[in-house]
Amino acid sequence: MNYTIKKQGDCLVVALSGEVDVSVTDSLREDVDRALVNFGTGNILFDLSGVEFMDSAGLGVILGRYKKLRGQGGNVYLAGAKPQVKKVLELSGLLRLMEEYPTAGDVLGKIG
Amino acid sequence: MNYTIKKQGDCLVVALSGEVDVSVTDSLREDVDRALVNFGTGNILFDLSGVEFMDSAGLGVILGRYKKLRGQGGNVYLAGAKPQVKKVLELSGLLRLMEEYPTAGDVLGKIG
Amino acid sequence: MNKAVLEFSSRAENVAFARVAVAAFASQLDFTLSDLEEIKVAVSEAVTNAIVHGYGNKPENMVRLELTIQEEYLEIKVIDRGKGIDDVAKALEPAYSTDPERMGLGFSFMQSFMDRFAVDSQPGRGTRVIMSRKAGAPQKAAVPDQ
Amino acid sequence: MNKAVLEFSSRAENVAFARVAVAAFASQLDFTLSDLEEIKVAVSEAVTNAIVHGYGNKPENMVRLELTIQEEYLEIKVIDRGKGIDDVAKALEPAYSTDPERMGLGFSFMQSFMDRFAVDSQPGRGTRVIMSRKAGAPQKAAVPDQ
Ligand SMILES: Nc1ncnc2c1ncn2[C@@H]1O[C@H](COP(=O)(O)OP(=O)(O)O)[C@@H](O)[C@H]1O
Ligand SMILES: Nc1ncnc2c1ncn2[C@@H]1O[C@H](COP(=O)(O)OP(=O)(O)O)[C@@H](O)[C@H]1O
Repeated sequence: MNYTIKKQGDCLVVALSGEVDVSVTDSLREDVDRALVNFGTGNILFDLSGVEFMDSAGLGVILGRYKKLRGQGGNVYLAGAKPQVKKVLELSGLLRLMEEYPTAGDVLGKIG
Repeated sequence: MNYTIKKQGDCLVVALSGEVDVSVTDSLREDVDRALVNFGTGNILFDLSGVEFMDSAGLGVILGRYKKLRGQGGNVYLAGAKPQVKKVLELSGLLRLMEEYPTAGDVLGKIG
Repeated sequence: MNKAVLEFSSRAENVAFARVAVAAFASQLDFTLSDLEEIKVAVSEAVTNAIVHGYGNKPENMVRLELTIQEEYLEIKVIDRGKGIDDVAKALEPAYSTDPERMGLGFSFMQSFMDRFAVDSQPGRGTRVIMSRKAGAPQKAAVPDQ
Repeated sequence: MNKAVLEFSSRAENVAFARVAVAAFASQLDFTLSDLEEIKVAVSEAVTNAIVHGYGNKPENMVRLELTIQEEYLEIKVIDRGKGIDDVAKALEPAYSTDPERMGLGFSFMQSFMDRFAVDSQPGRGTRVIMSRKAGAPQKAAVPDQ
């Protein structure tokens, strides 16, 4: 599991790859929260196109960031989930809270 | 692990794929020996281009067929081994007994 | 019948090991790749629970998996000797979690992705999750009915 | 330190399971893909020996693997409670086999692909192969020196 975090416009783009489980969620959560403060952005885009596996630990990081940003008027977007990842996103109910797009470019085009 | 056995010219072409270990060597050995009888061929070409893993059980099938055919004036050729397979072929000494070519076509072109 | 037992340190990096090992064992049955992905999620949730809740993330304990293949069935037991669950019925409720950073969906995912599911827990003694899935069986309804 | 134990039925189809599981555990260290291929060959040879020689291909026995990661070292023990080896020195000779269809190279491959290697066997009681490899260590000479 690897991730990169960068700012594009008013959006923090968090690109995840590999397997997202409890072995990485603590550091991922801390790094995203720190970047939110440092970059002063109000939205997050999780680019999931490189994710091969995600369980509820990974979903918990996404939902936690969503709750935090919604409280401040920001938003969380999802992009590029593969079928196996989309299945857990759907089953968890996250797709009823957040918008999901085929690619990161789709999201940036829309909100940029 | 899958394999196909067919005759081309005076050569039995045995194309292996996947992982060649003790779980398949008994049936592979029997099928090759039966095909040698049925097709009445004097040479075998093992096409290893699809093999992802081979241990000494797989090498044993090759060496066994080599001993058998050499006794009858025939020969065994190897083709297409990936680096990890080539390593065990070398280490076992089989490459000092048999010729190994980049592709099955190279062998058939030479002996055909 | 084919059996395998795995026991490993209660470390977060072993969750991936458990997933891969179970998928490798399960692949002896006629599961599709999508089935195997679902089984991996169920295993990941149960093993994570053992490590995080059962053992409170202390790495020196052992998590035990017992795998059985019988006819078309894969059975998976995930066992810890950790703190146990006081109220199993409550723990099984979707979105219930004792940890605010977690989703409370672990048990729901196990139930969604496996054909049979049961939890047996004794406070102070540990937890045993038993789940099984039939190769080739259709996936159950997405919403767990527990 | 990270530990894992695998125990499984002495069936030929579990040799692949053992390889995949060991590689998944080993991948926590900094091994290259080529290193992992070599470790898989060593595991495959030792587990095959336990099933074929130790248990004479009878499927109802159990093979045990004990895996330990400590600092940069992976240690693998492969244990059977089968028939044991009468003359270990002879068994270690390259090309020596008690089975005419086999190469007699299993122990040579284990020695070539691992940094440390030892066999401990008692006739009638079983065999224990202990091997270890350092992550990032150069491969040993191709010709085993046993
Ligand atoms: N192995 C276990 N040992 C102790 N408590 C557990 C165990 N598994 C689950 N629990 C309890 O059940 C609750 C619900 O579990 P689950 O549905 O997997 O959600 P989550 O893990 O996200 O909290 C947990 O929050 C925890 O309190
Ligand atoms: N686990 C074991 N139990 C009993 N005998 C064994 C075991 N492992 C190896 N041996 C004996 O040692 C010999 C050499 O083993 P090896 O070098 O792996 O070659 P091979 O397996 O090809 O025969 C075997 O033929 C067998 O007689």
